[in-house]
Amino acid sequence: MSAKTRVNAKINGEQVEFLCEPRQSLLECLRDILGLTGSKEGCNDGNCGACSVLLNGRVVNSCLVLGVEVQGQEVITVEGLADWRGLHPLQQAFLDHAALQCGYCIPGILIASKALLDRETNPSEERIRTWLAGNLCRCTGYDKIVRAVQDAAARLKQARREVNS
Amino acid sequence: MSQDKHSLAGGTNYQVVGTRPPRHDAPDKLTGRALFGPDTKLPGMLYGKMVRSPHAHAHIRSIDTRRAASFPGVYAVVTAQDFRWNEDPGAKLDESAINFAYLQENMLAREKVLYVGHPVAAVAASSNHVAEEAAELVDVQYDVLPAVTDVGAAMRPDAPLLHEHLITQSLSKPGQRPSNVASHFQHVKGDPSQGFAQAEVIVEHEFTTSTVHQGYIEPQACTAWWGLDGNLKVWTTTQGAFGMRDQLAKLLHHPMSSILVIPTEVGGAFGGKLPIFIFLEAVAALLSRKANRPVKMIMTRAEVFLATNPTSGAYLKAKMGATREGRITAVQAELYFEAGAYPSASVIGYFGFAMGFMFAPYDLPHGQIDAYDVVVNKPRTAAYRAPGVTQVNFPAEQLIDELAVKLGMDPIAFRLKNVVHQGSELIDGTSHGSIGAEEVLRAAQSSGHYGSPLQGPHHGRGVAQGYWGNWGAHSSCAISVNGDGTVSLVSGSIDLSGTRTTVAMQAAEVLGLSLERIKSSVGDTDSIGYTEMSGGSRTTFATGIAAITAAQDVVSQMRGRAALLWGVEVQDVSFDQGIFTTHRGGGRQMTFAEVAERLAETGGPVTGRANVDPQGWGGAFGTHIVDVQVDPETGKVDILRYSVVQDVGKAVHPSYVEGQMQGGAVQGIGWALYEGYQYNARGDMLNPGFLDYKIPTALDVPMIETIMVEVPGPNHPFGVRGVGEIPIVPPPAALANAIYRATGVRVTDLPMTPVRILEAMGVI
Amino acid sequence: MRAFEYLAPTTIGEAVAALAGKGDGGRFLAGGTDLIVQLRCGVLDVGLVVDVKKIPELNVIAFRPAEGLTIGAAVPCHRIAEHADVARVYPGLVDAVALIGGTAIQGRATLGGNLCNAAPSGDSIPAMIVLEATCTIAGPAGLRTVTVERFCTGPGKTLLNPGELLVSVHLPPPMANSGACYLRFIPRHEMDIAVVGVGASVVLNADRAVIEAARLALGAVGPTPLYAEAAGAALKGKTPSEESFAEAARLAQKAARPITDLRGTEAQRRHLVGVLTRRVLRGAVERAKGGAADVR
Amino acid sequence: MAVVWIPSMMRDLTGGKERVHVPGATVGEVIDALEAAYPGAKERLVVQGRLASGIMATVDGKRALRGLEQQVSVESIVRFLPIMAGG
Repeated sequence: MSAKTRVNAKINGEQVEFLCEPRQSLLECLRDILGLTGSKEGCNDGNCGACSVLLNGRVVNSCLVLGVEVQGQEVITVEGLADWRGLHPLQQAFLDHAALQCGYCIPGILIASKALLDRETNPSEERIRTWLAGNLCRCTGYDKIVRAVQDAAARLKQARREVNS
Repeated sequence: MSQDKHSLAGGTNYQVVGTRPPRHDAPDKLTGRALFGPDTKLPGMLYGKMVRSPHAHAHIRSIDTRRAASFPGVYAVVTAQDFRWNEDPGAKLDESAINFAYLQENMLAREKVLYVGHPVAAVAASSNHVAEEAAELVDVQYDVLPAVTDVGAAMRPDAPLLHEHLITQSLSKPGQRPSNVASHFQHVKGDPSQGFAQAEVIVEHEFTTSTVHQGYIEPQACTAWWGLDGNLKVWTTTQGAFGMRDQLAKLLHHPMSSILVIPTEVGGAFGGKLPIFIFLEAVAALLSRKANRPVKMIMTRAEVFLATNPTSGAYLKAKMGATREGRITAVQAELYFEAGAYPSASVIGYFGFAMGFMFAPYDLPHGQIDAYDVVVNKPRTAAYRAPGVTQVNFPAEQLIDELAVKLGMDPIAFRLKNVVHQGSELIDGTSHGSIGAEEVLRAAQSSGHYGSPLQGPHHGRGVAQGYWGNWGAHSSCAISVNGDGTVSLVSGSIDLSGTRTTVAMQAAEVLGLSLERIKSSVGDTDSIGYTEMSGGSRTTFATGIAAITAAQDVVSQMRGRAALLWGVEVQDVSFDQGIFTTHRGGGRQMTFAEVAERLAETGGPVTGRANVDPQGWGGAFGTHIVDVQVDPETGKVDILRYSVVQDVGKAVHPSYVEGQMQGGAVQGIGWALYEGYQYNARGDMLNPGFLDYKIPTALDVPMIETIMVEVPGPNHPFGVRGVGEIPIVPPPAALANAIYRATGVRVTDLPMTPVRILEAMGVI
Repeated sequence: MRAFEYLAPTTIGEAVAALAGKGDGGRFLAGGTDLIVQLRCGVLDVGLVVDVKKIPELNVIAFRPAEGLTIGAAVPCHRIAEHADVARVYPGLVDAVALIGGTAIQGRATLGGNLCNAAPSGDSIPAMIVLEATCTIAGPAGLRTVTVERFCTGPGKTLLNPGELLVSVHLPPPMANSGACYLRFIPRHEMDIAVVGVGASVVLNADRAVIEAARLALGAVGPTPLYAEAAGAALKGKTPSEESFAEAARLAQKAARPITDLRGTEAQRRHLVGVLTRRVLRGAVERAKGGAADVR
Repeated sequence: MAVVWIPSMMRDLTGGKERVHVPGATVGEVIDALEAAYPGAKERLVVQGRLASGIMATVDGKRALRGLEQQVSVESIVRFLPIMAGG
């Protein structure tokens, strides 16, 4: 075991501090040190997307980020989407559209979808499929996932309209 | 009891069945709270890691674990020596014939390693990284042997033998000479030579399919904790907690009652996590016992590919003849399945499925099928969604398409002319029960998709259909009534895709309760009766029957309580849609909740129970239609439109039935176009990762249209049929037929990659 | 994955000093999408990882019409692809950069990393070769500059000496009436490594009727990305047409040195070089004429 | 007497006959009767006192879960098929 490094980061809105080895990925730190097991390991080489998190608002594979690299950065995981008021509109849309089966890829897909809808209000089917191509789902055939993201985009738009009016 | 069944007899007038309520487990899975196999965390937990063979075929000369054992942070090292060996070859688990010696050898090799990735030892250490480093310190000396990785090579007379004493098992006169052919079975119906003599058109080809993996995103993972009291607890991601417990009991020579298997959420399985073959749990248990600590083992993705249980690649020969009028007169097929390192077909039963269902959609007077299970230096093969059938549907439905072309007939019309009905006799001598084959074909024929014109050059439309027999088997369910009128339902069925909900919906229908008032859980092996693994498309059918039966038990007991409260005879109390009614005393009513509130004063708690073994389930037909565009310069296939038409019996939760149809179709598309194990001459798998083992991404597929045809399944109160497996069967043939119509060439090898299409077209 | 030390210096000098004398024992880390995988699967085993993402010069992305484009070696792909000037002036680069991995990889992977990883299939490299990109390299002895086409020396090998750091890549300003395009062939529609990749740039004359200069570069058909000089040169003075493209494609096929591996066969690759060369030339000429290239 | 469908690979023993009528109250007894009429039949179907691994019997279309002890009536149809399990 090599020496551990102290890391300070903002995770799901909270300032946290943890100790990790440089070789531990952000995914390992989230899961094994911080107990945030919502982010999943599917391949550990950036090809499945199950570990997707937002790093400073940008979707990344947390298996390809070292824990020590997030010193001073901001991370959002699936655990940070819902709050006490209830599910995030994306989560609600996935629930309503039956867009999950086993659910293992879903945290990564929700995070990636959030990153998309944070920057684009009305993505086309092709755009959603391209954006999510790095998030493998073996159960659903993607149909209901794409529909749920489209519906969530509409819900978010509606919510923004209500806030603005 | 007749009153209790009222809500079932209505046929289509259901309150809950057929609706689309939210799933019980969805919020946890959407918020990251659901705990999957790799998510278990226990105090003092260690991490286990396998030491795996770098050779495809070798004798183990020696294993020296001393350096690994003394590495800082290492708590235990085990090898095959730590197993008590089972020599019993004939034990049966569930309905499979398990050879425990093979099972153990596959978990920790004893004398030989038979594939790259075959485990030879395991270590438990304080962290995953330390375990990985220590595993590299286990010194294994091998004498390397030549390897065979396909059936052709394995069946040559001079092929190296994986098992020096393996005699082909068959019903013919036993052979004497060992070979790599583990078994051979044959079905003959009628007189095939006469059938071919009657044929006016005969088509015949050879086909191959690649080894493919179920490709679940969650790797195999488990945590074992062997207490000093002898009680072993195992948290694991499995399709069958009871099967796992029973296997562990046998493998570890430990009483079943001292083993508790706690099933975690399962991140995809598709036949790859059946408890028939297990890979980690017994080893984690041995490590835990030795270290006196809980031990977690998680496979890497490479380990999942190299050393779990992909499904069989196959070499297939098939022939079909028909008259000019379009009647099929005879079929003949030879099926050579890769077993992997150990005999496999007899365990998973894919011989039976492949031979039985290959031509099951067609009424055939004559036919012969021979199937062979051939061991090769690859991981042991197992089930993948409709095991054995996708491979054989690929040739069968291409021959059908080719005959339709040669006869100048519409491909659906040709199929309708030969379609099976109830009572049609299959090639294995069994007969179809109530089936919706013709209904599905007619729905496909009249679909908007089939009626639409094709758009442009290099476009083609393909059709294929398939059959899967489904399953019944044992299930247990208990329903406890709570004081506020809610109920808690526990079943033993692992929930792979929403069955907690589809099972509870059936209980809700009987109890007249809305689904929100039912809490539905998956029990561990101490909390509910034996329940067969979730597989064979059985769960919503068989565990649904268990839930219905348990709910009927609840209603029956609650009627007694209502009778007591009213002071009437129990036969004077009826129950309908959640309301107890008696016509005595001027007519009175109580809701389910009102009776539930008064259980304490009428005799105490009420729990309904059921242990069932339903028989006579109905099989499932599906017809797929696909439009493709093939780039004539690159051979790349774009799927433009895809439709799945399927007999679903009764769709309990239509959204999740659609999900099964869509997900199965896309897995079939992956099998058809992208997926396959690749090997070099040494027997190394070249693509053990999602970069080069290519499963479809969101961008590779269009929306998958679904048409649910509801021909009620037999022997289920709501007419439920299994729906999960059949959707994977037709896609490879449907795509091959579409590619043929787009390019004029038939591709007979899976996957139908761009390079193979260009080669078939003669471009390269 | 063996244990290693991690440093995150903020100056080029510190970074270079950190790896000085370490030989193969240390590596620079930018996006990490190749390096972390290589460390994890044991292809690489180093005692020190030096994160260069905190060094300002490596995070620059600057376009000046007269000078061209400078991209720091640690700039992630998404910043390049989303940069308005880059998208407008260097669409041929964006074609390639946007193909490196899916969305999450785009968030981390860098142009510098793609180059230093020196995969024969690295998508950005043929695109940079045809755009005449140069590299600025820092070492113990100071800075030096080399062309991208010379940078890769073999699969995974570059002309970087141990301890040298790629600081940035520079692209000259495009000539008038020029256009570039990059295309690759993959079996799926995303997420794959190129079976073949081809980049092209063309310069047309003032009335956009004759090709004045052209460059072609090929990926995944040799031990490094290849600059197919003769194929480009053959277009000089020719009218952009299917005939001239076919001739260039033939020469590009001749320049290719493909092998058969798990991702493609030799014959398939040679064939695809021809197909893709014709397609990228169409795209590049379309862009040179000021049109939007539909290159799929 | 029960009707037994003879698997095609065993028809060398029955002179090509597909179906034979044999007495027996259980699958095991039926196999014993087959053995009496067609010596060599039993060793192909039964190994170490159990139906051979990979083989199942069906009686009247239903899997004989009790194996050799499964009851057979005088009107039963008995078949021997490759097992089917799971999926």
